[in-house]
Amino acid sequence: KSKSAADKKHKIAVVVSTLNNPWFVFLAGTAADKAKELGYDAKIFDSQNNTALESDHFENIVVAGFDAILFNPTDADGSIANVQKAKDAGIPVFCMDREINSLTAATSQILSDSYSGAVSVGKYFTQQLNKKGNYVELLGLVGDNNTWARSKGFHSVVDNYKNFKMVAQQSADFDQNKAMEVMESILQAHPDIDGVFCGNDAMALGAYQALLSAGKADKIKVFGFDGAEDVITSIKENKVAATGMQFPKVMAETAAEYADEYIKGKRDFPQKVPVAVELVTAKNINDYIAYGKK
Amino acid sequence: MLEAKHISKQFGGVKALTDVNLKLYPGKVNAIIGENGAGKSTLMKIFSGVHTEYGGEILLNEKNVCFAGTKDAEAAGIAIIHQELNLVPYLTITENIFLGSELVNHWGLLDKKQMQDKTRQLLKKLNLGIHPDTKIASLKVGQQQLVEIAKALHIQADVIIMDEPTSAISDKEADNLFSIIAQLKAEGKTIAYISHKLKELFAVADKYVILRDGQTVDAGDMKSVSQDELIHKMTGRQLGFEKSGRTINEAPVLLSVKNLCLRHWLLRFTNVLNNISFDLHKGEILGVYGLMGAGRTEMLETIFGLHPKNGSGTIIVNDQDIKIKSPAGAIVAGIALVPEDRKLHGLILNQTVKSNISITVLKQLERWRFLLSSGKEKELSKNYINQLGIKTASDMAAAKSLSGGNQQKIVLAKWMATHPQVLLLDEPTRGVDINAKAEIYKLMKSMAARGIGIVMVSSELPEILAVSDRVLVMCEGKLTANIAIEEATEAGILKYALHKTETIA
Amino acid sequence: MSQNKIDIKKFQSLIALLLLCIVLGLMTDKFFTAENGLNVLRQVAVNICIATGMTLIVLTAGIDLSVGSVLALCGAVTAGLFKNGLEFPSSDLFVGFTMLGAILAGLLLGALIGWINGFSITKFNVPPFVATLAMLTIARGFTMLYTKGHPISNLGKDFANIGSGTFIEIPVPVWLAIVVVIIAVVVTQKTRLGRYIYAIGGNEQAAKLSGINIKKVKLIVYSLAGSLAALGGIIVTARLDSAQPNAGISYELDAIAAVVIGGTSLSGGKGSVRGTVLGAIIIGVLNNGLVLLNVSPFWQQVVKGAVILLAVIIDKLGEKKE
Amino acid sequence: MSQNKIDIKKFQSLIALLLLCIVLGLMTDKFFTAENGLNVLRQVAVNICIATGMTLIVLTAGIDLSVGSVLALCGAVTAGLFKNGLEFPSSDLFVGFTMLGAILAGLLLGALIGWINGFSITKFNVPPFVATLAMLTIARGFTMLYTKGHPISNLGKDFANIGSGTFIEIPVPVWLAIVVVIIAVVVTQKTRLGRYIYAIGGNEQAAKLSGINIKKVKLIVYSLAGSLAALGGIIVTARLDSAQPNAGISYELDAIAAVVIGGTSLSGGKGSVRGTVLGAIIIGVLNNGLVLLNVSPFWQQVVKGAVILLAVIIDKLGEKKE
Ligand SMILES: Nc1ncnc2c1ncn2[C@@H]1O[C@H](COP(=O)(O)OP(=O)(O)OP(=O)(O)O)[C@@H](O)[C@H]1O
Ligand SMILES: Nc1ncnc2c1ncn2[C@@H]1O[C@H](COP(=O)(O)OP(=O)(O)OP(=O)(O)O)[C@@H](O)[C@H]1O
Ligand SMILES: [Mg+2]
Ligand SMILES: [Mg+2]
Repeated sequence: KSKSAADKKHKIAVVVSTLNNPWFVFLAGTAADKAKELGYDAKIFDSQNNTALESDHFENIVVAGFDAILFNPTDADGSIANVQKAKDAGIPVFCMDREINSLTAATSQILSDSYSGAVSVGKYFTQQLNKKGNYVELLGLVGDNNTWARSKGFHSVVDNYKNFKMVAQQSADFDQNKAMEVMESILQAHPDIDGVFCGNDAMALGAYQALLSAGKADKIKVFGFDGAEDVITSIKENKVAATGMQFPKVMAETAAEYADEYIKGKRDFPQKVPVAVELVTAKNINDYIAYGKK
Repeated sequence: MLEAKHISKQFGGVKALTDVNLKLYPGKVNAIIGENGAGKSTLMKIFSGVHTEYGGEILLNEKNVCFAGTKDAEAAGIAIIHQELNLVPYLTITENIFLGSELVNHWGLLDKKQMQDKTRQLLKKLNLGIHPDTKIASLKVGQQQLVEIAKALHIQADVIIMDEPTSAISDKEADNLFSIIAQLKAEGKTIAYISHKLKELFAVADKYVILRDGQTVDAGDMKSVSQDELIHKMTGRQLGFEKSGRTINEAPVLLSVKNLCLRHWLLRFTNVLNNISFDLHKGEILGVYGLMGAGRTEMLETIFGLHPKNGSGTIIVNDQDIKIKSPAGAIVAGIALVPEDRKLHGLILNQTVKSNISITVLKQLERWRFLLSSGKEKELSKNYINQLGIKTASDMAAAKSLSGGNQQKIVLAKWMATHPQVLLLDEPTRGVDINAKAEIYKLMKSMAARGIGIVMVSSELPEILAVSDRVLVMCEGKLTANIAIEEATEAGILKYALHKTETIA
Repeated sequence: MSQNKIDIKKFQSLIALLLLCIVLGLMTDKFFTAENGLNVLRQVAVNICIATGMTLIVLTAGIDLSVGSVLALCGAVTAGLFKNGLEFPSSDLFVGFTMLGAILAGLLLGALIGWINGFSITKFNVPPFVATLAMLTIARGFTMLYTKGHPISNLGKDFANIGSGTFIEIPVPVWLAIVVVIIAVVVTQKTRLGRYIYAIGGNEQAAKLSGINIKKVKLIVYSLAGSLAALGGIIVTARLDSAQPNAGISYELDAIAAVVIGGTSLSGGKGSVRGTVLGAIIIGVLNNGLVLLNVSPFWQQVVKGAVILLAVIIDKLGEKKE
Repeated sequence: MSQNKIDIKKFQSLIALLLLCIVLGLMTDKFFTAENGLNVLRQVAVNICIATGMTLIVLTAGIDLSVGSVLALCGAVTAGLFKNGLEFPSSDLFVGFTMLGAILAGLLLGALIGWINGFSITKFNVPPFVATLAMLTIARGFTMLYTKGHPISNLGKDFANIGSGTFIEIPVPVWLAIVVVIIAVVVTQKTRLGRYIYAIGGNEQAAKLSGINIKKVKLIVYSLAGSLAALGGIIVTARLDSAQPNAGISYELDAIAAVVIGGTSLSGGKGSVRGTVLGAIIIGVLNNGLVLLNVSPFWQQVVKGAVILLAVIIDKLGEKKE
């Protein structure tokens, strides 16, 4: 659109896959804060895990004349069309955390690699359980691609060991309460397990709560993913064994800075900026705070 | 000719019909007579394909027929006007009349114009001056009844069953219906006619069949039988009511209504009721007569606190000025209302007879001020079931499973239980058989004797004359006459109901 | 007189919408642009399709909670058939689908699911709420099974055009919605079926006594609603060029909200497709407006709820005088 | 005779549950253990609380879609008040809360929200579906605003005990549910209020003419349901030792499912709290059984939907003979 109103304050949109999870609230909040700090108007859009709603947001953003989009996609494939729409309207899109399967649509993608993060968790898991035992996997929303990236990363390691047996694989929709209830029931069927791998931290806390009330919290090790506040505390208190720390702060701020540079005229950005997922355990817990490094 | 052979029908454990045999003759009006719950409606529903499971057989023109549904019966030429209204409230008159037999044009789309025209003709025939596009919901019961009649006439059937078609319409419309019936008769159609109004039966019917407790007890020519004989055959005993001869104007005034007005619910500057004032004395039965739409129902409703926003005026009970803003307030003031439409306003059809009776007096059935005593409740309902002779399988039967007349008695019971000082009755004997009617009259009299004041709205002049101590006549929202019973005659009352006359105080 | 009342009623729903538009127009100059108008229409197109089917069902005093899942399943199956065809591993058979074939299959599947809903309701007397609630879960499960939890993407330009193409400047989904609405208005207002739908909702007993085949009408209505949900699924899939396994979650609430805001009574017999369209547009305008104004996402929910409530209250105030 | 019918009806719901239990018992020996029994009861306790309130509302022919959001908001506010107290930044005032105080405040808030629902419904004639749908959105928005999207955790042992403690071997939430159910059964079966609730649902007009204050009864019922949802929220929060802003999403569907499976008619006037408890247990047993059998998450939804449908069909078959 016309750039005549150049002296007007520029606007940056933050489109986030969901705000029903503190991790994403933090990601979106940090991105918006950083954009504001850099002198922009920033506004958060919640896609509610719904790619079609995300699509609506993009259309509205184009009409409303935003200058850049900091984007946390709902789906690697489904979101491509949306990003392309923005690109066609001349609005740069910077992906945060989650990837879209296109090398041309987004200006840059600052990504957290769920798969290799889960590989690290998987490796630590095998160590902690001495390469054998019964374990349970709690999946996130079964229609969500992060669920599968994490599950596959984890299994790429653990499935190599013949002495591991997955006695139950259930979904708890990334939800803490659901994880607790599912875990309670699993414990009825399989009282003799050694570890639980959870697709996110909320589920890890729910599973831990179930183990706690069953009096098995000290025998069964719980592994999460995300690096959420409550889990960092829990690792410190030896309640949760480990989590895969993603760095929402780093990703959000990098994305906001890129957008700032783009608006100021820079055009060449690395297509992909991987932000490693780091394994957080009781050993290195003191280096970390919620959602990032100290 | 329609013939029933050995028909029997059971609802759960209740035998509604056992081995019923009867013939309906073409070109005649065949009256089906019987007390409430005798099985009249059930039999008619079998004829018209509503009930498809029954014992015995039906012969239409000597041929055995078995209907799978109402459409089947209609196709065979049988139409029915149901006792209970069966109209779709949010559809218009036209739409209801043509429901299930819509006319379509060659595009397959509804031919609204033609349907409307036909409806207009039908309504004209019935002298119902309402636009065919009026929604059923905004019609009064009586008008709805006429629509039901129009719907049945429209089918052009050979057999037309009329189940209490005049229960909700006034004499004027009834006369209209009778002339239509005469016409149908002349066309050679078979008419089955059910009514509890004996006078009416003698006027229109040629043949009669009497049902008692689900069995045919007698049949014959109407001409060959007298009213008393008929009653005897129906009930198994003699009956008759004496005309009231008291005047109680010296008794203290119980209820005094002054300048009661009711604004129209839509048209803010029109009044449905205009400055209605009257007194009701202790122990007095005040009959209120008027034609359909005279505003009688509205008057009772306003007194009972159902129109707190649009109504105005003063209501004095026992010398105390009372602001009645809701039915609850009216009940506290000692007023009770038996509404006109028992299905819509009187009963909770799905609930038991017992809880329908006790609903108004639950507070008195409480123990320690919060727990209901089921013993007391049972006693209460048993008491009224016996007292009013309510025919029901048990006090735990659902209200909807009772026949119309018995349903009416439940409504009466629930209000008698509140021991009101003032009892407002809106068409209390609608659909009630003569036996029960007599019981209700007796009941009214005994209540009046105990000092209760009764206002009875009725569309039946004989009833008004038989029961009232004084007669009020309404016309178009105004009080047009206040006549002592000694001076009341049918002609005199009708004159005030029909013509605009000066309002009297 | 009763005629007048209806007019006032139409008026009221429109007033709510106009008020909303005026307020939004005053608050942001982006609102009243042709582009934004088309935007809103494109966004409500899917809800209009679903809500139109829902209106038919609600008019018969029923409800369909399964529309969101049916949307997802039919969208996925259409995409899957189109992209991968149908394989029968046991018999080495492979059936390919043209785009039209896949779309028809999707619509048919929707109709079939709707028919099953109608069947449980009419045959076994299951309350519509339960029958379709069960179907909500079942259809979602089948969506997951069919897609294995992964989206089916890259369906090609032609297919994507159904969602993002335009025809005479107007987006294809909007055209589809227009066609659906016109047909539905004709059916409800001008045909026997429509009359029967209203009659069943108004007084099922009376409808039955008038010889209407209640079961048949309900089966037709639920099947129609199912295929409209499927159409919604195809549009959503085409728009995203990807069938999402968790598409359509909680769409039933949006659809029912549109129906009720549009003045159709949940107890059946009263209402109109036209009202539903207005209702859907009110919701769409609201969503769009809240985004155009810089309302924070948390406040958005509060405001959205409050405005919907307000719209219905305005709608009801007119009625209350009765 | 009608007495008999009611007995058969009770029987039917139980048959569905027993059948389910027998099948599960045959399929896994883990099912019939005391521990698993308590487990199921603990898991259904929250739904029983919510569904009991829902039953009261549904009996009046209403519905409450906001329970899930109310659960989240009240849980969060209780946790927040208990943990952080109430601060008035403008006036430098700080109010601390004891555990009991915080819980009472949470319950009161629930009642207040329910009252607001009832107020829109009775005062402005808004259909319950819309009024509570709007509240669903509004309360969720306020939850997000209050928590800023983050959980409120670590509420201490005492508070956690409400969720995970036991009393005479039986979990505290189960006790709470038992108390709620007993009170609700007494209220519905033995008190005037209960009668009025049934009467309003059976025929609102007749109830009004019988002198029942419809508005008052509805306000009470919606407030009760609100505070029961709040109680559910407090239990969930205590069980997790953490108030989740996204707690309770789609709980309304579970609650309504329990009500309807339990035989309460959505058109009001017919049903019972006892039925609802059975319905909730059927759902709980099903969830538990599917996990015990380690049914794949994809198939779980299909099976769950199918079983619910089946349970209701079994329930209805008995009725049909009538
Ligand atoms: N659907 C039903 N379920 C159970 N019992 C019924 C049903 N319909 C009618 N009955 C019973 O059958 C008997 C006959 O009822 P019916 O309605 O035929 O009487 P009726 O002669 O028409 O009485 P009324 O003059 O009061 O209309 C009554 O005892 C009634 O309670
Ligand atoms: N809810 C309503 N909607 C439309 N018209 C109404 C409504 N209530 C009453 N009326 C009209 O108001 C007038 C007075 O009716 P009302 O019922 O008081 O008469 P009535 O003398 O009791 O007649 P009926 O013998 O039919 O009971 C009639 O013209 C009637 O059609
Ligand atoms: Mg009868
Ligand atoms: Mg009247």
